[in-house]
Amino acid sequence: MLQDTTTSRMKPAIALEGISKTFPGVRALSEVSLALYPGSVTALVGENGAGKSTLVKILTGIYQPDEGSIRVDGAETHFPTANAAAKAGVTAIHQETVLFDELSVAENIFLGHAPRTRLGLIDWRRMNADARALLARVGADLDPSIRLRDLGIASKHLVAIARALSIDARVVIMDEPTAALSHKEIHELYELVDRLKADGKAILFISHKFDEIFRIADRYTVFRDGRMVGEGLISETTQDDLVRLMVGRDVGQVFPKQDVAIGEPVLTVSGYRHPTEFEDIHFELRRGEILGFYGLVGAGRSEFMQSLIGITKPSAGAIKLHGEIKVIRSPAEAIAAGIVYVPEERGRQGAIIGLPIFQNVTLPSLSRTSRAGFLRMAEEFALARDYTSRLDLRAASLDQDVGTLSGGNQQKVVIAKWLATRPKVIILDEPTKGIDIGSKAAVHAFMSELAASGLSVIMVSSEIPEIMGMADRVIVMREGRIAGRFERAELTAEKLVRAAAGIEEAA
Amino acid sequence: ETKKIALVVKALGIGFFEAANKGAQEAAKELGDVEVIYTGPTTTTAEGQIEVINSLIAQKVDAIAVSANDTNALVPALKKAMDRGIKVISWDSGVAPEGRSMHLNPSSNPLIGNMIIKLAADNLPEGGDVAVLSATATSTNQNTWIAEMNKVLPNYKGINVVATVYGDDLADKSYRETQGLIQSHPNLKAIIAPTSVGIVAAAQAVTDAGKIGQINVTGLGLPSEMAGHVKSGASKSFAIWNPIDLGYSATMIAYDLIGGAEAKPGAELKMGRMGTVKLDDNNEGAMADPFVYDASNVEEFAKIF
Amino acid sequence: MKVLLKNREMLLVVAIALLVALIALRFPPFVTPRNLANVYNDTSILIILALGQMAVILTRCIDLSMAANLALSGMVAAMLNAAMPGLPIPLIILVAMALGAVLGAINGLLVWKLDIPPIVVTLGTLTIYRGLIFLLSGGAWINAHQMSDAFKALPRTAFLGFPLLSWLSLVIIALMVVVMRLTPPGRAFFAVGGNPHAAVYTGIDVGRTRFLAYCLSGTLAGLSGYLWVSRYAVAYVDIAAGFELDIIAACVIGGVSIAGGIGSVGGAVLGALFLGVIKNALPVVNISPFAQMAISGTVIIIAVAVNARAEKRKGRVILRKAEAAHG
Amino acid sequence: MAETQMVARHIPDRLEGRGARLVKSWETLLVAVALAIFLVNSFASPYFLDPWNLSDATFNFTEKAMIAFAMALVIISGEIDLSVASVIALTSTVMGYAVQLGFDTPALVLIGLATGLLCGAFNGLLVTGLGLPSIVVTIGTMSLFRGLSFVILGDQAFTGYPASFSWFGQGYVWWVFSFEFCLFLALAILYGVVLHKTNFGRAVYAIGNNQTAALFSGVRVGRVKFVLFLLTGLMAAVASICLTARLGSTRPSIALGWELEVVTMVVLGGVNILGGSGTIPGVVLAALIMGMVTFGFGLLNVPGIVMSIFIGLLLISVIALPILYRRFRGSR
Ligand SMILES: Nc1ncnc2c1ncn2[C@@H]1O[C@H](COP(=O)(O)OP(=O)(O)OP(=O)(O)O)[C@@H](O)[C@H]1O
Ligand SMILES: Nc1ncnc2c1ncn2[C@@H]1O[C@H](COP(=O)(O)OP(=O)(O)OP(=O)(O)O)[C@@H](O)[C@H]1O
Ligand SMILES: [Mg+2]
Ligand SMILES: [Mg+2]
Repeated sequence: MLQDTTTSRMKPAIALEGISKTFPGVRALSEVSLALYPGSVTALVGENGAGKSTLVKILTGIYQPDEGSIRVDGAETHFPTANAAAKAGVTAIHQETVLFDELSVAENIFLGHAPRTRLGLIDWRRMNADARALLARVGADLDPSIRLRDLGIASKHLVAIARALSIDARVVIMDEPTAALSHKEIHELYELVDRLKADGKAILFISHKFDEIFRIADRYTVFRDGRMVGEGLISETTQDDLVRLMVGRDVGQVFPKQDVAIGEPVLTVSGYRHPTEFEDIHFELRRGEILGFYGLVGAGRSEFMQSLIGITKPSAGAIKLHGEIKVIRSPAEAIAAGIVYVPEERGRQGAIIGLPIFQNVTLPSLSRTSRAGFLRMAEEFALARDYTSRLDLRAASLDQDVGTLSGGNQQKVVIAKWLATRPKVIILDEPTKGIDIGSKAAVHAFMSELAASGLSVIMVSSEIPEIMGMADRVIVMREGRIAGRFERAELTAEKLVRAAAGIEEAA
Repeated sequence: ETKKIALVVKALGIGFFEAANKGAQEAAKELGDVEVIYTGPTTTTAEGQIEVINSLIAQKVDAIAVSANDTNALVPALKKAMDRGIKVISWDSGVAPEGRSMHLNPSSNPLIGNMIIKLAADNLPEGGDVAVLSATATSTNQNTWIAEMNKVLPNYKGINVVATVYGDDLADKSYRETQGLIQSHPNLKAIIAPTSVGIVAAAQAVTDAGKIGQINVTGLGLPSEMAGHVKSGASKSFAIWNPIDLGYSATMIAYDLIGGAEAKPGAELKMGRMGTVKLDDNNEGAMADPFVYDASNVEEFAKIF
Repeated sequence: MKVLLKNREMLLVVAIALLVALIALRFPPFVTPRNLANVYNDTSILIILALGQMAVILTRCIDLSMAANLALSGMVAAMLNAAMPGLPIPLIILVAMALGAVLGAINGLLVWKLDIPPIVVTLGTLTIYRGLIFLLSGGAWINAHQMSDAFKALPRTAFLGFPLLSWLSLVIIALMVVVMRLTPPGRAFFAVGGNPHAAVYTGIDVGRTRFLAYCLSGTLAGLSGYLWVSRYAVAYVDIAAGFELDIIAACVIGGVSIAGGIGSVGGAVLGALFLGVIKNALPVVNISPFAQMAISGTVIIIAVAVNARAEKRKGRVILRKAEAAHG
Repeated sequence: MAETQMVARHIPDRLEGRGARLVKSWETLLVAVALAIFLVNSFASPYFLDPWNLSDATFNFTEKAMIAFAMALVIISGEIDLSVASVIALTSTVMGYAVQLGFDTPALVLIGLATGLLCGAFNGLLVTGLGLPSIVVTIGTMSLFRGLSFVILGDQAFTGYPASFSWFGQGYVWWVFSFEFCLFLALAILYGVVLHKTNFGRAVYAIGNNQTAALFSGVRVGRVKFVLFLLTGLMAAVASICLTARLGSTRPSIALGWELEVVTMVVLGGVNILGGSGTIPGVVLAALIMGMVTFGFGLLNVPGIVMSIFIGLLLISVIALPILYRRFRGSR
């Protein structure tokens, strides 16, 4: 039988009508409507803070809408809890991995709906068996009885996917599911989506990566500032059209790399090693250069970068800054020396939720805005205003808690915070992870300007287009070691992938 | 106008002091123009008593009669009270001389020290090991009595005091300390607890350990609390002075001082139906002898206090 | 051996065994089965309370009001018995447990419905519950002679050679094992404490789970209230004052993480036993009573340090070579 | 070039003026509560509005409040120090011991402060050096410090402090203003400035809100926390000097149970027990409220435990009120 790809004649599995949701100071969604059809993948795109994740949380009973209705198979329902949504057949892989480190893999999958014995007690044996089957379905070969904390980040994500599948759902939502996965796993995920589609599930797929949207989606919906601004069939649109809908204007070059004269060596790293994380790392970073660090997730790039600023202590190795040996034992010393690190885990290492935006920005630069250890608020506001406006931050006021910003805007605050220290060397760890295309371009343009103004930039990234577009030179890491070095001229995507995955060059 | 006399106790809720309050109220009724303020902290701490004393000073009471949780710590507060014209006496558990005009001992300390060891010895004609279960390590009166007891110890041949432990006037701690005593001293013949909380807990622990008949619990206790243990045989006898009389006498003395009597060595102060008390060189006086309770009379007094 | 030492429960068993051996060197009668049974019996109440506290700590909360709850429930039980000596004891126990549950539920409701931090709630109710005892009793004590014989006898009655108190604590340990391992609320305790944010996404009601944990700890505190009062045959405002810290110490020594989500029934029981052995042993080995406090403090600090070492996660192993060496 | 896309949108510094923020603040609520209690007390007892009586009443809270200032900083940084009351006991014991050895007032004060600092350093090392949770560490040192004091003192008491020493607890600076009360005011200002106006204070807030991110941002987290524990030790020592001077004697049971009262004061003052927020003015107000409540009840001869019921209720209701209010407003 032929697969029906035109969904117009079908009844939606779930339909949202006129949904609004307001947070203190932010109208996250206003009168949004969306329908998901069985056997069809709908891509939801939009800038950071457009309200995508908020919609997911409403669909799964975590948030309650202020207005509007949810219809499942035409009948109006509402989801007071996550359980209610699950019962109605809605399941989701959320943007953040929401799992339990101390519990076993099987329990992580089945918590809340574990198989029971006749006495009503939890049936551990069946739970483990069922978990094994589910894990096999998502292509993860894991022992269901081990504790989750012993897994790598990608495996954890696969567990989250298995959990979503453990609920017998008709509607499957995926909020940036590929952000933490490596090449191979991403492809397995695409296949899984295809299979779910074939099973007649209605799928909502959220992503900032256009290649994958065009690879798997049938339909698209675009959000801008909490409103639905367009929808249609993927086959009838182009990437440029989508981008224009998202940002409401044309976006220039995504990777606006300027040609910069590369100067003298600024940072020289030699013989860096750590007992379990990395070894034998040496390179040179020059003035005005953007040095890309590529690798699969978990290759040890972040650990190594953190050792440069004194977070993890290397067992051997030396840093020379402008030819002088520097010993860096803490981030404070790194900042003083002019080396700053924009961390990858924004929520945990970057933003200080609970403090206002301006205090976040000035924290590492307090010595400059203060006098004799006493704060000067006016200077702080000036500094914060300066750097946040350069990054096109969207916020109600500088006195607002960073926690109330969307992920992408939080990332801008974090980057502003580090730039405000006026560093010599800036290390950006996945600077555009989870950032929308408009902000991404802004970050890239800014990075390029930084290099042009004489800064040295290290950019850790797992996205090949970003690496290829921005880096002057690339170092590839694999399992804690350097697996390849490439000049801009000789870069190809294939070389990068081979080096990162450890596949020998075809003879 | 009515005179306000504050009866400050170590802590509210202790049977002994509640009984003393009865006596104080009785004195107030008898005197007619006296209001007794019965107060104290809720735990046996000096800081708590100081707060109470401060608020009494603020209320401008006429006299404060205090049973102190700490000999020295109350002195500054009480001095301030005296400076503001308030008569201060201590009773039961004393305050250092600078902090009061006189101290009323329930009985003379040497008599009590002798009494508690005698109660133990009378039931041990052949001698044997005895142990002491005290209240907190800081209680003034406990320490004085134990010291007095040790002075006369040589008079009691064959009696060895093998240990002194502290139950902090907490029933459970006293209970556990007694258990420890029973275990570590297999030949223990008697436990002396000169505290009303300790003696009950010790008797209970001896009962639970099945040692009735082997270990005799004695010391100072309230008849109402000890009646059951005398009946069961855990305690053959114990002693106490009458707390009602003590509260009564303290109130009477305070009234006498308000009325203009002076507390100085050799002076005799009026205690209503209890007669008079003669002060010694330290401005201390003793009310009466302790009274011994055993199976023959405990039931009768249990109804009273 | 190394594997054994890695397991926290085994480590505690070894530590307790060493401790007992050390005591036996100075005072051999301590290790007679009779005496060890006594030590267990003496620790029973602490064990019961520690299990309740464990449930609460697992959910990333804390119950500072347990000892006050115990004292209030115990006082009510004693007053009931004194006023109506004919009342059957099981009924009194039920009343004590019900009252304990209500007091626990008040904590739970404040945490659940008003989102007040648990330490603040229980700090407040700790003083309120103690104060209520004072208001209820007028500060008066209920003494042994006011309690009926049956009331005092229950925990002491021997069954198969051991007092009922010991048996009761064993039954509660067994029940707690089943609850924590095999029932959804038991698992929810772990989930809520391990990652409250994720628990919401899992459809677990975080507030309700915490409420349940408080009800559990309250019920156990109520039960302990009766047990305490009947065992020591006295009830007054200050019974078990400060005991809340012993209860928490038992949990901590037993490896229950104060940050929630980590802990086990076995650990809590062993932690309580460890404290119980020390408390019982110090008087008999003739260590000055004044040193007791300093010693228990030192023990707590050492236990936390050891537990933290065991908990400290080894960094992720990225290097292949290193992984082989570790595996 | 890319500059054109980065048209700066104007973001205002603040949405609300200073006045609006003040009206909504916790401190305003506390001022209202304090005024209410003041009025009730004035009507309930004729003795309340007497300068000397009020002056006497300040002793009910000054010592605890001194510790509360340092404790507020510790709690804002996300830690807690339950050992403070035991530090008081140990400090007092060591000073008493020094008296027996014949030291005079200035030396006693120095010895006292040094002991407090040592205790604080011990806590600080365990928390920052070994990375142990402070609530548990300080439950342990709470027993340890007071236990040491029991080991030294046993059933004895230290007395015989020099007369000049008693000034710290009984002296008056001017008219009804005791040394303790003036010290309390001075410390309130000092801590207020440190917490609200210095980089150190900002670091404390940053650590309390997100320790890891603060570390990545160049805050010396370990050092700041260590200093905070030193400060609580030091303030406990200062309180111990005052208290010892006031009592004129040292027993190991001195200041028993104060830790919970100090924490209550801090929390009532609006400091988030989970860390990250709170102010010194709030703590000062809470200290005044608690002092007035105990004094007012004391004048009516209400037993202390009944006062504590009231403090307990006050603690819960003052924290619940804003939550209920917000919920009530949110529902309409
Ligand atoms: N819990 C919350 N409290 C306050 N504001 C919130 C909350 N959650 C989301 N918001 C706000 O709602 C808006 C939508 O956020 P949402 O997370 O849905 O964006 P998004 O489209 O998923 O963005 P991203 O691509 O960065 O993940 C943002 O302005 C955000 O600041
Ligand atoms: N098992 C794990 N548990 C928790 N977090 C993990 C785990 N494995 C990896 N991570 C997180 O994922 C990130 C990636 O790990 P790592 O720094 O070793 O590799 P990387 O090469 O920097 O990868 P990435 O491409 O994500 O930057 C780290 O920030 C780390 O905290
Ligand atoms: Mg999102
Ligand atoms: Mg990384």
